[in-house]
Amino acid sequence: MKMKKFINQPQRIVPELLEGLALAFPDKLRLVGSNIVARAVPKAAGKVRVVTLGGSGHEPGLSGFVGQGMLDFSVAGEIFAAPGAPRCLEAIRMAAERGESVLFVVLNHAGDVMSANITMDMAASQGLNVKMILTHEDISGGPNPEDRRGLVGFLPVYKVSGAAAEEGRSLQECLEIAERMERNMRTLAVAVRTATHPSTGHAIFDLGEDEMEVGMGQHGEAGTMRMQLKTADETADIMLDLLLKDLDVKRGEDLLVIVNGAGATTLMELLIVFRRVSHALKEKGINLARSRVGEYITTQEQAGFQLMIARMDPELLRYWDAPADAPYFVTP
Amino acid sequence: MKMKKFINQPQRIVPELLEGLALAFPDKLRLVGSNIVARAVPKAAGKVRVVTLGGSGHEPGLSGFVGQGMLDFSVAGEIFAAPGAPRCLEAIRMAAERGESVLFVVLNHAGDVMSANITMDMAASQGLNVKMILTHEDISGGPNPEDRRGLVGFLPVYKVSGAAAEEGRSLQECLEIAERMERNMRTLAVAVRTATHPSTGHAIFDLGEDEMEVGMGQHGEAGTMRMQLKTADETADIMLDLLLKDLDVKRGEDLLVIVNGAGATTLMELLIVFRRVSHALKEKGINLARSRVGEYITTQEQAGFQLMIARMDPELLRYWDAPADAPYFVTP
Amino acid sequence: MTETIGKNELARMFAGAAARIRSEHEQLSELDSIGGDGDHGATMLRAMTRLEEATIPERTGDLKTILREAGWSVLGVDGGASSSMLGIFFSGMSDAPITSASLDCAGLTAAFEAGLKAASKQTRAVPGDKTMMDALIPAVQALRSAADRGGCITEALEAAANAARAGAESTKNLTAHYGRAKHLGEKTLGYQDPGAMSVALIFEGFCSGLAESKGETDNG
Amino acid sequence: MTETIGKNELARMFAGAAARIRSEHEQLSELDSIGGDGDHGATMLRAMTRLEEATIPERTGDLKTILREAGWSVLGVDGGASSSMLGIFFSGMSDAPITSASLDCAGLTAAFEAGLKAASKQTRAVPGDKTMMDALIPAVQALRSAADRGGCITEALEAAANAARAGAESTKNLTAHYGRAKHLGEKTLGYQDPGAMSVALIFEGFCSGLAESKGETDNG
Ligand SMILES: Nc1ncnc2c1ncn2[C@@H]1O[C@H](COP(=O)(O)OP(=O)(O)O)[C@@H](O)[C@H]1O
Ligand SMILES: Nc1ncnc2c1ncn2[C@@H]1O[C@H](COP(=O)(O)OP(=O)(O)O)[C@@H](O)[C@H]1O
Ligand SMILES: [Mg+2]
Ligand SMILES: [Mg+2]
Ligand SMILES: [Mg+2]
Ligand SMILES: [Mg+2]
Repeated sequence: MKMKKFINQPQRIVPELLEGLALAFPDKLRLVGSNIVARAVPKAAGKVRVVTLGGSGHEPGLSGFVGQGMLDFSVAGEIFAAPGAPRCLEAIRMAAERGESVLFVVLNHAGDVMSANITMDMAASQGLNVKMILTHEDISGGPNPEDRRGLVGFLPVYKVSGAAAEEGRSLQECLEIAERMERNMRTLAVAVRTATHPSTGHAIFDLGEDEMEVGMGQHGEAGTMRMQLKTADETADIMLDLLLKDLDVKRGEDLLVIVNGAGATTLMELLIVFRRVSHALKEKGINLARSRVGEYITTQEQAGFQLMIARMDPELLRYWDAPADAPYFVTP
Repeated sequence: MKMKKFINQPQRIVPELLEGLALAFPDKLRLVGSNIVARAVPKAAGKVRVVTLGGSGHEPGLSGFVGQGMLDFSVAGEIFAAPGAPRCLEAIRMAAERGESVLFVVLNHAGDVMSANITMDMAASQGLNVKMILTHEDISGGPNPEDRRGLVGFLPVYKVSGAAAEEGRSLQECLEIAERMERNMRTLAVAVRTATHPSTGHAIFDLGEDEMEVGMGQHGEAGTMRMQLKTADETADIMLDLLLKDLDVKRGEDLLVIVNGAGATTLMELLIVFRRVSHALKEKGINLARSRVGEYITTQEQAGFQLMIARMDPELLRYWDAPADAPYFVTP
Repeated sequence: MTETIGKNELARMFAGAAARIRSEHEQLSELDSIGGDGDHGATMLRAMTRLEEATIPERTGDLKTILREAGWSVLGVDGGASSSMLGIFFSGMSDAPITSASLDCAGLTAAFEAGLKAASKQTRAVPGDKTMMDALIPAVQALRSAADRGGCITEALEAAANAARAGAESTKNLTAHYGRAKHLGEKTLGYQDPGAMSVALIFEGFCSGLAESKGETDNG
Repeated sequence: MTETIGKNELARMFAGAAARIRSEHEQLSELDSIGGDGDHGATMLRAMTRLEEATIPERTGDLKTILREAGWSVLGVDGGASSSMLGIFFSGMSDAPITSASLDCAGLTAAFEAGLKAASKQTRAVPGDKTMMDALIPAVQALRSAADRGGCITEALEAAANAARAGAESTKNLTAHYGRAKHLGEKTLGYQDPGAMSVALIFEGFCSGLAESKGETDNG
């Protein structure tokens, strides 16, 4: 299927979309350096900065979450490609301008991790106070955490660590809060239709006309369970059961649930899926404490969604509820 | 292309998606009566209620904008079909429960208008104090306002009239503010790929592999200008010039600009389009006062977008900036 | 030949209309997808079910009440323009002076005229605008002249059905001025307006439904 | 036969590597789309341009500086795993003791070993894990043994290229344990790892590039 996208030159996609973002939200963020997105109004000097890196083509992720109570800096890579270490270091240097310490949130993807590790080496050699947290909550990766990708779980991690930093907590405390959030979250993705790579125009994977694939990655990385297309309720049940089992959720525990659309799947469908998730949790005596349904990280016009659950404690809930004012995530 | 959607039975789509919406945002809205969405916490007694009606399948529009500072009630129809007058009257009766007066916002589509007119007759015969405003800002309809459809322009109308009502303005004042907003806005849509009707599974229109259609309606209603697919910048220029001309925008005037994604078009693309709109306005000496880029009213997985411009005055800006807390539109 | 329309006959008329729509609903949706959103067939199916429900034997109330409730029930179909127009049409029929338990040809004609009056209030569309009015108006006019000629109900409804069919056919050569299709200009030329076709099917169904009922009353 | 690598020779090596990648980049992306995201060819193209830029005659600075900057510049490619690995590899070469303006076979070998050491720090992948390490490690080892046998640079690089090619070929029979492809299990069986193939192409390019440079120095 021929790609039909509103772009100009493929190689200009990233700078142009970031410029559009900055022009659309001048009160929230601005472009600094080379494809680095920063808060329009930096938080008070001395407070911990939250910095992230990641490939583009996933909008609003990741730079759409730069703003009060969330990210301070986002380093945007090329389409689906991690930014190199030199630019990550550039961002961290700006974040630590007045000696602030920095929490570096990294989604577990080979390229991102490698850039992040090299960045951490350089930062250390330059005496910068940076701690890194790796998000890896995609249970389709199997038992070994290293094999689990970072999916939409970045959102609660940005949110709670951003809120803690805003509150003036120390780097160590922010890290611990982020790690507790990360340890207690799980995500599983499903795809039903492929997307086209905006630079190459090619489909990023193939799927039969009546198939769906559970465990699909965010860049067309193949999944683990290919099956006949199921109803919304059946799909929700399959995915939720795998997630609850993996996180070992007990009756009465508080969960945050996020249904994240991949791009072409309608909010109509996401809400129908969420409805089933909510019913199933009630049946199991698990408390649906908080929820979000929408598009937070997309894969172009791919059809499918990610289902994320996270076990919440009072402090995590407090930081989740704290005010935030990013272009694509606002809490009054 | 076979439809691949996460639904259960086609005839259950609307009740299920509305239930999902209410379950996902219990603090903001609830279901009342038959497929009617109401604010979880009604605004203070005596204040004007803002009520709307419209078909479903356009999520988050329209019920996703029920909440503080915006809609009080939304009457959801079947997929792409206006709700009948009896249910509209039911909602208005609830809105006017304690004798409140009601502003009834109607998007200009044959079915919606007919239901609304019948509803207004009934409401009048029952002595309810209701005033109706019709939004028709789609310039592809030609010079006659009656022929112009109501597209994403409903959003600023909900916003400013909702804020005015929240502030305690009278029905007449809320109506005047809504009408001023409506008179000063224009929208044009473009589509590049069709969507499938979630109930029938059929494509709702056809378009050549390298064509785009300007003036496309929200339900597959054919447009007015079919042309070769253009770049983001070319498309933005064509559409913006038509809009500026129709609204007769002068140098130095303040505009609100909304780029609304149809469904499958990525935020990446919408931001690239917005970038060009912003540059073009600067070149023309027109002031980009406010902007929004995202999905507010969709047509399933259709690819394309709506570009809306509105001339703003200080009062309209004040109400646009006022706090709002709906599931899919939050202003802190 | 039928002389009066009571509750049973009305039920047969509605059942006949429903049967015709059910056999043609896919074509109606196809026509609607040329200039509209392709849902007209589905909407009409739901509307017809409502009409039938309104006339099940269990329903109490006189003809007037039944017609008003049938119309209201069709308005509740959520089908957009067409169900609103038809709902208003049927509920409007109850505005006519209906005193007896059944209607003779003049009474039925008066009722249809009252329905048309109510429907006309909801639209500016006139014959030539390529809407259901292109079928509805001539149908009611034909009914009137047949009634004035002293024809029986069967004849009058046959005349109405023929006029509705002719009116629907005539929309082929028109471009739409109302409804979703109005934005299309020439593009709907050569295609019937789906709403007008529905009206024709409904009046044809009235006739066939009544014929059955007649058949049965003969046997009974 | 080449005895020393100075700035000109390094430029020719990089140009040769770039030429090989340019002729194969589509195949590299195809391989990457089997288990990855299909961008490896594009990433390698950008990386090779950076290598060439780092060695244009205008560039001042000694070999050590040129290698470090070349590596940094490749790190800046934003290409994900592969550009990071290669960038660290080239910048790591500058960790070797490079005193003179040119490197003999032993010096070049030491530099490549330093690069491998730096790259190894960034990954846990070992031969058999189906990554570029399956080509890079044997390549450097072959270079070392050729150097110890007292072979000339041309011979040593030929040996390295053959070892890299064999290592890349061997990944066909492996399943990926690192990178995007690791989630695939058996699905990549029968296909070369794109990163490993890139490494083989780069070493082949070193040889062909050097051959050209030798040709030209002969003529000059
Ligand atoms: N303004 C109008 N006046 C009269 N009839 C109308 C009007 N708008 C639409 N119609 C009729 O409704 C038909 C379409 O019905 P339907 O598709 O069920 O509703 P919608 O257009 O809301 O989807 C058209 O074919 C036309 O006959
Ligand atoms: N952890 C790793 N260690 C070593 N090499 C790796 C690792 N992850 C990926 N690679 C190499 O990178 C190649 C993919 O490169 P490329 O597609 O450019 O980057 P990305 O996978 O980020 O898109 C793989 O074929 C593999 O050889
Ligand atoms: Mg990549
Ligand atoms: Mg409709
Ligand atoms: Mg229709
Ligand atoms: Mg890749």
